[in-house]
Amino acid sequence: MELLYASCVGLLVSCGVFLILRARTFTVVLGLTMLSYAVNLFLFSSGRLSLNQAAVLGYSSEYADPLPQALVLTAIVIGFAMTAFVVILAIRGRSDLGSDHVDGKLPDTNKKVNA
Amino acid sequence: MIEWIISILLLIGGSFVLVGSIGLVKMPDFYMRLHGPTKATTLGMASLLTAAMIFFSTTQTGLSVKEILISLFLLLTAPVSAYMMIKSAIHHKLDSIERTKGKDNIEDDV
Amino acid sequence: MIQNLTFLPVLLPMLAGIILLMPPLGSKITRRRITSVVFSAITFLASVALLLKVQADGMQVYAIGDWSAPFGIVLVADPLSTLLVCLTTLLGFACTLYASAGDDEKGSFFHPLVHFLILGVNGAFLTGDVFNLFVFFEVLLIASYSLLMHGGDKKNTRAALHYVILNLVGSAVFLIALGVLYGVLGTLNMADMAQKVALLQGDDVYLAKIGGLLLLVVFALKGALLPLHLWLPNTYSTAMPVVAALFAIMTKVGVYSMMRVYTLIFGDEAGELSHMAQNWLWWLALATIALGVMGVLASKDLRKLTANLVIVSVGTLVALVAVQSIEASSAAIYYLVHSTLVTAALFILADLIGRQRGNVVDSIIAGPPVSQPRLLGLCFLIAGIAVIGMPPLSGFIGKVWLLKATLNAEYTIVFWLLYLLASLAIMVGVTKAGSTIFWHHQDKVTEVFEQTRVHPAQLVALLILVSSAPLMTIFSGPLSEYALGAAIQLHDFNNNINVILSGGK
Amino acid sequence: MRLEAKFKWLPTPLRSLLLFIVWLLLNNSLSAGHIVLAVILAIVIPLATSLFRTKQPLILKPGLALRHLMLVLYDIITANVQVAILILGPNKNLNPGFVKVPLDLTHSLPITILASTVSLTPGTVSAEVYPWGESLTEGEEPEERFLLIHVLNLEDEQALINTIKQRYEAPLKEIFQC
Amino acid sequence: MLETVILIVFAIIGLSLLLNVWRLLIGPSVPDRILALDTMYINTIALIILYGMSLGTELYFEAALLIAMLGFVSTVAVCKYLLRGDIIE
Amino acid sequence: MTLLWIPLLSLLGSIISSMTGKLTRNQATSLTMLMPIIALCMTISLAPAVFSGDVIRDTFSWVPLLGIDIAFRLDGLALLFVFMILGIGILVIFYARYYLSSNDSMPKLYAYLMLFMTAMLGLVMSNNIIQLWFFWELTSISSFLLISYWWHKPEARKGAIMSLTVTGGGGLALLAGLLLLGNIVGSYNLDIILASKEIIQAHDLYEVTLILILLGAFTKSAQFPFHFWLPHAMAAPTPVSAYLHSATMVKAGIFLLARFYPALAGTDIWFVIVSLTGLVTLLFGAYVALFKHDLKGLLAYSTISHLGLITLLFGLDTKLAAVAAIFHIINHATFKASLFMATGIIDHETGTRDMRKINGMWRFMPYTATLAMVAAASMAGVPLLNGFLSKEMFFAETLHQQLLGSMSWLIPVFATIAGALAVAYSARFIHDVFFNGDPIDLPKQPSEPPRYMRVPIEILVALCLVVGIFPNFIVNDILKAASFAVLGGYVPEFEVALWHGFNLPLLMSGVAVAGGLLLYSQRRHLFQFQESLPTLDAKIVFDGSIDAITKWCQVKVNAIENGSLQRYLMLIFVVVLLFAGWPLFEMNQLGGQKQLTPIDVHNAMGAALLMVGAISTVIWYSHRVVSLLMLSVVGLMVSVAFTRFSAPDLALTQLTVEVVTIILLMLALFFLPQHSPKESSSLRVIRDVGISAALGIVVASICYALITRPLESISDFFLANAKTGGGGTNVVNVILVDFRGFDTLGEICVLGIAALGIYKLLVNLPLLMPTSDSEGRPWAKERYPILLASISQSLLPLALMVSFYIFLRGHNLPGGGFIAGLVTAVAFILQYIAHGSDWISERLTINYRKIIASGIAIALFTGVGSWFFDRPFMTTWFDYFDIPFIGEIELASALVFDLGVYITVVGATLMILASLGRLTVNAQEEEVNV
Ligand code: NA
Ligand code: NA
Repeated sequence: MELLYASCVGLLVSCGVFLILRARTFTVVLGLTMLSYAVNLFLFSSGRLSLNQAAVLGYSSEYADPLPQALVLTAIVIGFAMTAFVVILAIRGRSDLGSDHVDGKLPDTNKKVNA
Repeated sequence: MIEWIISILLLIGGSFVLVGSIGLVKMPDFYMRLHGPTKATTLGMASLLTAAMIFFSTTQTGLSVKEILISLFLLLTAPVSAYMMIKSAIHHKLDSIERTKGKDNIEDDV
Repeated sequence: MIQNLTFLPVLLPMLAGIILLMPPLGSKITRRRITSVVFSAITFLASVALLLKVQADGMQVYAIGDWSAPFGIVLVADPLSTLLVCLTTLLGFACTLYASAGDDEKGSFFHPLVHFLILGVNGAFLTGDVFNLFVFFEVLLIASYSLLMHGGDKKNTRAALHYVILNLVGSAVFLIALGVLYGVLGTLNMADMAQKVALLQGDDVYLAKIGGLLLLVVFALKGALLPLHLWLPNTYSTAMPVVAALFAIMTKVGVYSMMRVYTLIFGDEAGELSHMAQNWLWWLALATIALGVMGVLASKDLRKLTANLVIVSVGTLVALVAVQSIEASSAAIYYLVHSTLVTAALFILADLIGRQRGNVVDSIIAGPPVSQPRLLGLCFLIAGIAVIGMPPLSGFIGKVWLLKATLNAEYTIVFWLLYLLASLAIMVGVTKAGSTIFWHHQDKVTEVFEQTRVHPAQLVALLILVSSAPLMTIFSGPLSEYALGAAIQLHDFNNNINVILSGGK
Repeated sequence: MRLEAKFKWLPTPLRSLLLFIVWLLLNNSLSAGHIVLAVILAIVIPLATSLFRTKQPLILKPGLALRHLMLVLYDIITANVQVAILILGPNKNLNPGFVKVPLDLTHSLPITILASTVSLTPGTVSAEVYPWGESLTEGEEPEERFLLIHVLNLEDEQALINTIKQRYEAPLKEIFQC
Repeated sequence: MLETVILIVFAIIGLSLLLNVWRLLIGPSVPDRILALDTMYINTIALIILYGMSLGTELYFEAALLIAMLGFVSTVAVCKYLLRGDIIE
Repeated sequence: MTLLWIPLLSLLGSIISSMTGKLTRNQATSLTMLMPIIALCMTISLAPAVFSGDVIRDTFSWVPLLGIDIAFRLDGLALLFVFMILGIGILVIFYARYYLSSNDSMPKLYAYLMLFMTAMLGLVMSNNIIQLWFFWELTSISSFLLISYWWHKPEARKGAIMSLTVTGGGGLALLAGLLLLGNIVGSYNLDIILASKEIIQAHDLYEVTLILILLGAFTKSAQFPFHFWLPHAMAAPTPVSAYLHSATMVKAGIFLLARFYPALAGTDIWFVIVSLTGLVTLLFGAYVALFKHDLKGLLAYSTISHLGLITLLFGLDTKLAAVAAIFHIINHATFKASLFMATGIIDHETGTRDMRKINGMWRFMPYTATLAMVAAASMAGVPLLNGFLSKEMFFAETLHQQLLGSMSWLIPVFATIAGALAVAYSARFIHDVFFNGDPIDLPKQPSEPPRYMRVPIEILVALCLVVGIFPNFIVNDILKAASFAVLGGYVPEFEVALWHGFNLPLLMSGVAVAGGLLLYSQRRHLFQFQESLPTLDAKIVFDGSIDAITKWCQVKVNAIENGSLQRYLMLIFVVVLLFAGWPLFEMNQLGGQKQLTPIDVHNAMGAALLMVGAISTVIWYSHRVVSLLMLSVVGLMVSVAFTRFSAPDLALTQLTVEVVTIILLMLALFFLPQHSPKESSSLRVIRDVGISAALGIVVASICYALITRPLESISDFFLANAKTGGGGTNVVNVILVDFRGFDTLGEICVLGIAALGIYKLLVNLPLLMPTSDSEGRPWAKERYPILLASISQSLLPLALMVSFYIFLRGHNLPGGGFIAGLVTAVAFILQYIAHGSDWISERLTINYRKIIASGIAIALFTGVGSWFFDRPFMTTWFDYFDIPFIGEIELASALVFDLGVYITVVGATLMILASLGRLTVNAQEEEVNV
């Protein structure tokens, strides 16, 4: 199970990073979202995996580590705020720069801007 | 006895859910695919949720009927979801299979 | 109230931010300005009061929610963090004042955002909890994203996009680092982490090392250490100068965090992990200085030049952090204050100069003469001398000190050579810029533009920042004693741990 | 047809009742505290959201409404079995089609209820309500409306239209008195 | 017996989910994929309810409820996007 | 009386003179001269003590930590320099009064001059080597200001930058050297350093230290090859040149040699470096001086040459050479200052400095000519003048050295050649300017200058004569005292006299004079030869190298900071890979000892769905809507995973956030292109795949390593205290609102600020709104589908109720303010989707900004509330109350805090969406409820 979990996290990281490395704001945002899933899962797992041990007192005899859960919760909220901002910034960028290309200059191979 | 009821409800529910999904995969065009999930799945869910309701009401300390809420929700929203989806399919002029009747009843939405 | 003094540098900016969003004080621009400036002044005074208290009574530990470390979040006010809080709030005061001359109206929510930024920076300086540090990083980042776009143009948008995206990746790395560290150490309080790191065994050591090094990536990104510095020149030079001036403190947050993490958690007592980042920091710092200097020489306008000076100052600071001795840390503390104020002053000067030169703005080319050459020239002279590190201004003390402090480091010769060459290059760059801007005038002025003059509010802000250079020289005696005290405290592992974990007793 | 409720403080009595029940359902509790809270919420929430409610006909025959609901539920269950069979059977036996059902209903709430009913009962999915709101001027109710439905297996178009109109539309007209 | 039944139904729901994913992957049109995703949301509700039953806890009920609510909203949003481009106009 | 007053008075003079703008020129000049005159009187009063061998000291503490004190010290050497600095300074100020035209700002020049004087005084009187460096650099800065006095002239700007660069660079080397020196000795105190010759010279770092210090000295005193800045510094007004390049600035380097002579000299390396540098400079300067057509150019190179001479003397390993060096310092100062001033008069009167134009000045200004000729003769080393005496001593000392072993005779030969060159250029100065026919094309008609402009020259020339004829009478005391200081105690017997009898030095002088005159008479051939040589203009080379370096930096920096976000990101990822990957290889075993959980079918299937979703997102990334749908599969599976692994709160949060994010992305998609063109080259794709795969593997490995190890954490405390200390059974929620409520406070700030920032971004944003979708379909006609519109109205109360339910239970069961807030927000978003923002804004006239602020305020004040109970911020309170009929209820301050969270979340989310919605609806309208 642990191996599977770790593989999932790794795969999400890979996909996120790959998307982030594309040169368009939207894909970057997708990548960031994916990366934040991975990160949240990772941070969550720092309290180790436990089945059916939700940290609600009285519901089980042993409890999962509640602290990483709280941390991930905070991280999710902050990540949400950041994603919202970057999405709007991407819109702003499209409107200011005429394209959603994030690199300094357009690559030569792509003369026509996808506008 | 209650266990039996729960089990049967669960199996019925599961079957309907599965049928919905089979319809989703099996049907030849979008409009036909829509039928399965909209109806069969919704009903299957209602059945499953009823099973859960009975299960929790009998095994836990007290009556537990809040699963009704989910059923209510699904019943309320499933038609609207379907309606929105079919609207967008019509908007996208998705092909229906050839033998579909009454295609001319569709008005151009632009 | 007095026992809550430690909390005020965090509370007041948040309060200011809230009040500035609400009627009646937030509804009219004049009221907003007055409220904002008054609040930043109060915040500064509260910080100074805290500094005096720390001087008098020693380190202050404030357990939020009455949950003591390591379980709750504690704020730790020691000489270093309070000094930086004072620096931040002073800068905040100068910037709100400066912007009140009109810059604040070039977009919405300038004043609340500045206060939120101060909140983030102060929080990051004061917190003793590593996840809370993350939260405050995010507070200051999100405020900085918005401020970056204040009154921005298209160039600005691209820089902002880059800055935001890079920092989002940085935040992801931060979280992974925190995950690793929590997963190994089972705690978040820095002092407690330090204690636990010392006890690590087996492969756990390497996991902790990964966590520590990933933190380094984050701090290097925030602090603009090579090769993660690339965002800075464009970001700072396209931001509105008053914002850039305020940002002068932000790179220091990264440096400060390095100081904390690599002297407390991975410091002398960390066993196998002690000083694990030292080599990285040292060489990266040197490379940062080199690249920053190249940027200084390559800069085509004053803001870009100043932005590159920020990079050089980061490199210098990190080199000092890498030495990890009390002397180097004290030099770093002095130099940090000096470089922050001076680069902030230069950003503001670049703005004022640019406003008086028409279309040429602050480009380092011949242009129309500024309308107030004496005032601006003198201020530029002072800031320039200070930033070059020549006597008689604060830069020279920093320079002497840091050279002295690195005297017995490994590879001193490389650092000295590089640093001295860098100083020379900066001297050439700044001198050329100054002489071109103030002395090299266009033969005939074709363009007609409105001759603006420095607004009184701008003037006061400018003078506050510029006067820091002579003041830091005159009072370098007591300041250096303070910096030394702060450095000693920073390096006093056992005392830090004991005081923080016992709730300030 | 009536658009305004009798009591200003209880603009939608049935909805309030629903909310009252829902609260108790959610908390699985009939304790005094929850009942008090449920009453408060059942009154406060509709008032608070009343701005977000366009005027719609009220249910004037609750008994009939309940009976109709039962009928629909029954139809859902029985007819679903048919759909399951249709789905599982060979595709070639299916004769899909689009049917335009003329409506007597004009208000959007009853139309919505009708369309939903149609969608949930076997073999049909509501697709469009013609004409669209956009082709009408502000506040105008159209002369005649149609419901476009997709039928999974269309055998007799007119029979289907009749079923829908009689079995589902007529009771609605009765319930809303419109 | 109930445990076995729950396991069986788990498998059924799992199979349904796989079918949904299959449709999601092959499309061919965007509405098809939306439909598949919408169905997936609903099947996930089933999954969570079954999970709660197998553990004998109702702690996960709210998750199911929220999926029901939010799945609807996101389906509607995507459809609105396809229809009008601007979902809040 | 303290020594501090001497530089302080001159500093005061600088300040005073800068404020004399409103006074007449005479008043300004007198006022400016007043301070140095007082200082001079003070110095004179101190002189007897110094002559008697005392060293006067004065110390104040400044930065004790760094060993930097304000420490002054007046010994013979310092006294000599103070006299020169003040004396010539006063004369220069007086001279400048007549030199400056009415366009030139007098207060500025005076202020700079006095500042420079301060720096020089401080430098020569320093008793702390860091302070010495302090003043050293001040001389660089103030000379920069002086040279650039006429900043509108490009040559002034360039000359100033060049001099600052060279001397500043040398200053940096000097600093390094001094710091090393201080480190060797263990003190920056000059007294101690001067007494530590043995320690210093035995130290490993002696050579480095010496070279660094000499670098400072040589750059400042324009020794070859650092001499090139000096001629370009001639762009300064002549009084400045007279001051800086005769007596002060360039002598600072010489002063440094003299100052550290007791500590650093005496080794072979010292002698070799110093003497050879001096010799080369001496010859080179003298040679070039001969060919300069510019009067000041000639003087500049002559200065270089004389500085070389003095340096050479310090490099000769005899004590008398040092005495001769000091003597020549005095003499050079007097004749060169007067020559500069005379040149200034000529320049002033003729409007040019070109010797090819200036001819026959004897006729126009005989008196000035006489003075200039006397001074020039002294420069040439003609008997009866002071220049002769020191040159004689110099010749004598070149004969006494053994530097080059058997080839040591070369040095006197070169010295004689240099002497001849000096005679030649002096002769040229005299003949070409004052005789040699008629002037050519002079811009002005020359005549004698104002009477008083000559006074300073008269004084200096008189000194040349008096010293030259009665050396013992005038300079003996000061020379002795200075030598005493330089030689560190013992001064050999010497006699400065006009006549030593016929001896070798006299012969050398004779040869020099004869050779010089011969050279001058044959100058035409020499000039021709010189012109055939390629010219090397230092300015062009210097500017060229600076430009080349700048260009190079620009090219490199642009190549590195190429504006490519992908590159910047790539760097981060590579660094992460390196930092996170490396320690993995150091580990012995990746997995830990924890009991592993077996894989069950559900988990495997969930993982499979998650992976399929993730990979599909990547595969379809160019088809954005599809990609987004795939991404929501991942989001859904993540929340299922949270459910599975006992984190119901996380699951709820993830779900709600997920939906809002998807909606935001949908919104964004409308304004962004619908497709991402695949534009990366295959190579880049391969590279990116490699990097991302590697990163994935590394993170996965770390994750695996972590979760297979047992963990001891502080969480037991939270589990144990949640109910008793925090009043709730949902431990995660108690952590969020109590144990770590401060994080939550920060988190809602982030959310609020983000909303403000988004609003800010969208103000006045011109938008590209597509009228059709990516395949060219126009948008559907129906804006608000009827079914959706009416169902959403019914759902709103239901959703609000659910959100209230989730909010209320949060403390004890999964839920809480944040999730409830998002549910509320989603319910409203649905209204936005179903009805549009116009419809909403007609109904909802709430200012979201205020909502956010009140939300944060509620949370903040809940925290502050605990102050009234004398508890730290955010100390929570809760209690249970038994209310009749209703039963026991719990009241907790955490609930109020959570309410703040709820309100902030609702406000922020709606503000974001309302801002976006407003864009398309009412681009013109200014303020819409936000
Ligand atoms: Na139907
Ligand atoms: Na001539």
